[in-house]
Amino acid sequence: MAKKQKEAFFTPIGIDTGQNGEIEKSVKLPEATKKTHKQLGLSDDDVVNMFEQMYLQRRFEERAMQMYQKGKFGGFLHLYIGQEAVSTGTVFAINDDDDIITAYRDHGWGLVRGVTPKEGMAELYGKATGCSKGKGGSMHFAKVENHFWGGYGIVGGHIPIGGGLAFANKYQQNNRIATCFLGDGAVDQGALHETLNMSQLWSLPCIYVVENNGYSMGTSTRRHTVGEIHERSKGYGMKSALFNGMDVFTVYENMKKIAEEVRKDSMPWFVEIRTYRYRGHSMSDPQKYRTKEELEEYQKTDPIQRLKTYLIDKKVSDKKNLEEIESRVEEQVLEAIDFAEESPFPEDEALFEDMYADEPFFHDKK
Amino acid sequence: MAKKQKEAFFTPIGIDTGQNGEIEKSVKLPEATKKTHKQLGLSDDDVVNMFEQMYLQRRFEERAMQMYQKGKFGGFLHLYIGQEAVSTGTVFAINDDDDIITAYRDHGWGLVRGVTPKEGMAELYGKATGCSKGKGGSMHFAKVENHFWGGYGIVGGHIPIGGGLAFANKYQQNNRIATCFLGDGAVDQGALHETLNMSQLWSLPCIYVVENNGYSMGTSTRRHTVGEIHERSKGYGMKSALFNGMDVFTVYENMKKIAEEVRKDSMPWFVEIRTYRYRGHSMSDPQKYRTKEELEEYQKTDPIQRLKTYLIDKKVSDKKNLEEIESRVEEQVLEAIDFAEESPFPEDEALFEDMYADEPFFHDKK
Amino acid sequence: MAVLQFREAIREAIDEEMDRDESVFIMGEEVAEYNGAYKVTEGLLDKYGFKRVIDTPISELGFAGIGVGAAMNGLRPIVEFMTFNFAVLAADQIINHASKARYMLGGQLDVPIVFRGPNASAGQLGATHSVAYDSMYAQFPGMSVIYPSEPDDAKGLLKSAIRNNDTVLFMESEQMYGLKGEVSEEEDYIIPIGKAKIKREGDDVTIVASGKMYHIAKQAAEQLAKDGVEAEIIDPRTIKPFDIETVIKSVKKTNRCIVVDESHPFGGMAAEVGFLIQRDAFDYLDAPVRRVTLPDVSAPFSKPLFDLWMPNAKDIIQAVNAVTYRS
Amino acid sequence: MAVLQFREAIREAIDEEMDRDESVFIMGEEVAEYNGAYKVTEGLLDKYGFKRVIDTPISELGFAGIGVGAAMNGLRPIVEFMTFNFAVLAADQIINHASKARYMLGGQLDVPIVFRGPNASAGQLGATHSVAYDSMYAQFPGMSVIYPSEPDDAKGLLKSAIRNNDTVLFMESEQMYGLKGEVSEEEDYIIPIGKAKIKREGDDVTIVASGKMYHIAKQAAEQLAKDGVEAEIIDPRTIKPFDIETVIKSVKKTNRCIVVDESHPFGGMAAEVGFLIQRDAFDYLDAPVRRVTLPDVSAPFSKPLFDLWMPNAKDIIQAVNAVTYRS
Ligand SMILES: Cc1ncc(C[n+]2csc(CCOP(=O)(O)OP(=O)(O)O)c2C)c(N)n1
Ligand SMILES: Cc1ncc(C[n+]2csc(CCOP(=O)(O)OP(=O)(O)O)c2C)c(N)n1
Ligand SMILES: [Mg+2]
Ligand SMILES: [Mg+2]
Repeated sequence: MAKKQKEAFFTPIGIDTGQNGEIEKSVKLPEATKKTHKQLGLSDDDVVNMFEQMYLQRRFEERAMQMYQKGKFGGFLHLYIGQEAVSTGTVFAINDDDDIITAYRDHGWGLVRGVTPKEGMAELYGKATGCSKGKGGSMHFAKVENHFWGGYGIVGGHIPIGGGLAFANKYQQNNRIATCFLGDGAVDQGALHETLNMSQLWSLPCIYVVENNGYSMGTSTRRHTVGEIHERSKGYGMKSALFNGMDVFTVYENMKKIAEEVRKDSMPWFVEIRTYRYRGHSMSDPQKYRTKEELEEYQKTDPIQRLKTYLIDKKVSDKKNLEEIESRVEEQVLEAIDFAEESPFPEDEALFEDMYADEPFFHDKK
Repeated sequence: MAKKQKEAFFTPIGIDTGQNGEIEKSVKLPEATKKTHKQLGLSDDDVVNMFEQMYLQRRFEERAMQMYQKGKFGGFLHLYIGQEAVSTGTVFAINDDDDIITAYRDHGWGLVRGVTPKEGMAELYGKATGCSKGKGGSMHFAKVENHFWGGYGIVGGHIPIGGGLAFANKYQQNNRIATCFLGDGAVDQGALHETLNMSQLWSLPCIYVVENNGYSMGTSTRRHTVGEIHERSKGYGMKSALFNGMDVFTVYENMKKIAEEVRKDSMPWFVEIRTYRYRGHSMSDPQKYRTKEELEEYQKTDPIQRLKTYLIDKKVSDKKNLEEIESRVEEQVLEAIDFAEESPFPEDEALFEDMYADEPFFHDKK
Repeated sequence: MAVLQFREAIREAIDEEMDRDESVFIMGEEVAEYNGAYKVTEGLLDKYGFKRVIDTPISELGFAGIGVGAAMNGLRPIVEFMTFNFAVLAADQIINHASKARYMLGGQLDVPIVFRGPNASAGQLGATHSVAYDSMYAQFPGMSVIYPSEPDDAKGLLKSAIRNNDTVLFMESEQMYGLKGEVSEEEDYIIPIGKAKIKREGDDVTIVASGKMYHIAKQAAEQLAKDGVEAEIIDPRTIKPFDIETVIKSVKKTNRCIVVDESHPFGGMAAEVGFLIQRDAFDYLDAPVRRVTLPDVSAPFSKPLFDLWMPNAKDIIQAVNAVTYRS
Repeated sequence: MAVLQFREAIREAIDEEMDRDESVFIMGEEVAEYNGAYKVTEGLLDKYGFKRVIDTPISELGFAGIGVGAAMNGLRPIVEFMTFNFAVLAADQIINHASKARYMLGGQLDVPIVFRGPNASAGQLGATHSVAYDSMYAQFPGMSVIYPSEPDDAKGLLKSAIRNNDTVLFMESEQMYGLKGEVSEEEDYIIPIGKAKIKREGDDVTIVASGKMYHIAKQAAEQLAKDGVEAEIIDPRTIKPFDIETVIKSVKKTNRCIVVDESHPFGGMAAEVGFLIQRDAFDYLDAPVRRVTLPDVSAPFSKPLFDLWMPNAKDIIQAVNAVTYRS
């Protein structure tokens, strides 16, 4: 006999109504490090450089967005704006020949790992001069010669590939480690589970980092995944960490420590970095799932503004110098746009190029 | 510069050589319950019935093995021998209309949930009178009218399906729960991770039970999955349990408690039951990965022998009575073999039957 | 006749069936609170609540499997994939479970499930977001594959799909969601699965085209008509079961056939239909069957390359010219 | 010529390539300590150790992906699936990653990986263990698909596959592992991918058959010869790239063709080859191309049903009788 229960529903416990505009904050930012750059072993030049790198990522994307809105290019455009401390802190923390792989929200990663603004912008435009020759577009920035293995568009698909990069490093005993960045949404893919198990089983030198930016498209983190993400590694006995991703020093400090440990003992880590995505998921997102107030709250923690204030407060640099950097970056980005505009599209023959490293073959090609 | 490390290898830490016949026990049996059947609320008849059910599973498979070796039928044959306390304890613990789904090692489950020995044996023989009309064979025993949803051959494939059974129960508010049994090897499939997350997120009334029988084919548990299996649920905040599966009372006690809780609060559980597979993975397995001594050690904990001793010691039954049951079961199994032998194979038309519930269609059928 | 967008026609079908039958529910990524990535499910959460309109995590394999289990156990799930490109992760549940469970259990259970979502390319989304999967699934027994081209077909066929007691894959197109068309206002409008529709009559050549390809075939036919060539366009609507009789009948009249297919060439629907025609209407063919498909190369992002990659009306006209020996 | 079992020929190819190139390694379920579920990798762990012969958990998607990443980063993985039926779980890595990554990154990296294992049915293993996947993967650009029928082909082609710098699927058969055949003892014996082989000459009809189907085609041809019908048997050996030229040349001589294919009929290799022949050799055909395939139904367990399900020599003879108008 069916005992009548409360009406069944399938949504996380305690979340049985729509949000109706209420804030349901999914990302609680842990405290940032208190250390100064000196204490972290960073030189003045380093931190000014960090600022420039972050500012470049920001302006590149803000301009890209404008160009997209003007209809200059098509496809998806997923902006990294707000998350720049993660890419920047990481790249400064690891070695230049350590491997990086990420998902489709990849512009920041590309720029900080050597995709030039020109190559990047041209890629968005689908031009032959793009970093991926216009074949990939926004989701597939890459600079393999610099060990940036690219952005990938199947959520979670690149996670085992990241493990494979680490596998090859261990196999070749080349002293490189791999880092694999994924979104909070990607945490729910089975590929993660399989990869964590094998990574721990085989001690693969890989850091799996979840950039928890609060949302998987329109779904806030706690509506799509249970518990605390960083605790997911518990069941595998894997080392884990959780830290603030709105402060580049915090990212730097933690990633450096972890990377060193991984390089030493070849044991993988599972890391949750809390950050926030300022823009919609992609350009078509009306963002009804969050309020302006929520967004503004996080924007107060802006990583670029924060570093700028620090640089000025600590007299590492001054307003004028930073403004010069900003103009230089702005210039660079505008030049990149000109470059992209003026670059040629790929020739028709390019359609059949780059498919194969060996003798190409195309079934029933006219 | 490549720093030379110890030669890389990809096998669990500390296991860098083959086993060469050494015992590497992968299943440490937790202690069995100390309670008597009365304390567990089981009547004398119940426990005698439990004995009969377990003995039936054992003899059915021993005879099936003989018939297989005689070449009476083909396909895979995965024997459940040694694990009978798990199926039996569970079926006695849950309601008759609670749902059960399992993998291909499914004969025991079928028999204890109402697949008659005749229907079972005929299925192995591929006869029209089999529980699945000979379409499924050993891996696809099922008795859907009794809420046994069958055995499935893709490792891990049935895990989300188990979650779906629970989903439908919750949706229909029918007061039924679902139980989903999987092997230790199946733990490594991504489907488990995805299903656990959604089950916890949506509070699906499902018990996911790993029958950790020490091996996934020729790979001992700790060589294929890291940490303790029951701890895998930690990262999901899911309730979990670990207990002995060589003692039917222990299984009964725990499954009963868990089932009651699930029925009440609709929250899923993740359970590891430690047991042991006496026979090879399937009939073609030379079993070089374990020693005779290891096998014998576990056989000393045999669940059927244990219950028999209990019944006699506690004077619930006596030797004579139990021997009568044994002969009756033996008879039943032999009759089942006769039945299978004499049953007709499916008619040729049956090839095209049972594909569709609606109007059948077959592309380009002559 | 009401004029509806493709997405509205689909929504109406879902809504009507949910209204009609308590056991129908829909699950998928962003289908509930976000109102659907492509707004197909807009308003359904408000109407039916969290019990029957369910947001899933990004766990294609897992939620497809939960759908299969729910279907076995008395429900009628509609499982939305954000696109069928992502359903590759769930292929095991579709190919090894949904479409096979009934048979291997000797008919003891049914799997009345609809897997739906956009198929094939949606413009410049790159190699991993642009593949047509209708032909691939049609290869395997046990499920219907529907790929309609117009709102009316979509509504009538989706309602059939939801009522069907077996596994159905229902494929749509991001690029067609906004397409408007007349949709029957008949109460409980049902189109049977497996029936092709002759959407344009003509005596000179038969063109078979479904989904998005139907629209370029239509363009091509209009062009050709100006040149005095009257094409008969057959929209199979369902790829599996495929209504080959209607095609063969038309070919016996026109003696020529072009199959347009958004798959890559090897073993796509075009190959299959071409094969069947030559085998079953060999003596009626005045020219070999030709096909227009994607080339055997992945989808490029760059606009001009992408345009080159996609089949278009010109390609069809060329093929028609070849079979009518006008080129 | 040495006489080797099919499994031995495969093992030799792996062994020689591992010996030759440090970057080649093999991973998969039970490949190391168990010496392979079908003993293909027997002895390799002893010879190459845990670094290069690696047992994986049952995580098809995960270890396929680890293989892809390792291939990008300088290694040459051989990833064994216990059967291609289980590789469906890894389809995302094969279809969306291995075969596409190079293109979408504009050629910045290579993915020199071999996915191998048994394909299609292996006797009475039921619906989920019996499907032929060669045609399915051939549908997608970016990878070679090899399905050899004899030890010699297997050895030469697998060595080519391992050296190939792109994604290769290499399909075997549980039922052929014990099959013996002469294998070239040539040092470093390589057969180029993409070349069909005429394995029997004849003027009356062309029979195209690969993998296990080649052997039933051979039986059929022997039967037919007694009746005075000389069949030419072409074993494509690689399904993709498909050597259609060799087939067309033969058909121009025999004017008739049967394609035998262990896939289900819709869009299988048989459909594709039939389509191409009618298009490119229309005027040479004295009869339509026919095919012999599985029926469009899942694999049953029961022996008599299974036998009915599998294509056999009689089916081929019937098809030949039809195209030679002898029936
Ligand atoms: C397998 C797969 N499923 C669904 C999608 C569609 N999709 C693209 S991004 C996205 C959300 C991912 O969120 P998250 O991982 O948190 O990354 P973020 O966008 O926040 O950077 C979804 C559902 C996809 N690309 N791949
Ligand atoms: C997806 C998939 N991969 C591989 C196999 C082959 N296989 C069948 S059973 C098995 C071992 C499973 O071990 P476990 O889950 O521990 O169950 P047990 O056999 O011990 O009951 C393997 C590898 C399969 N059937 N399905
Ligand atoms: Mg996110
Ligand atoms: Mg086991």
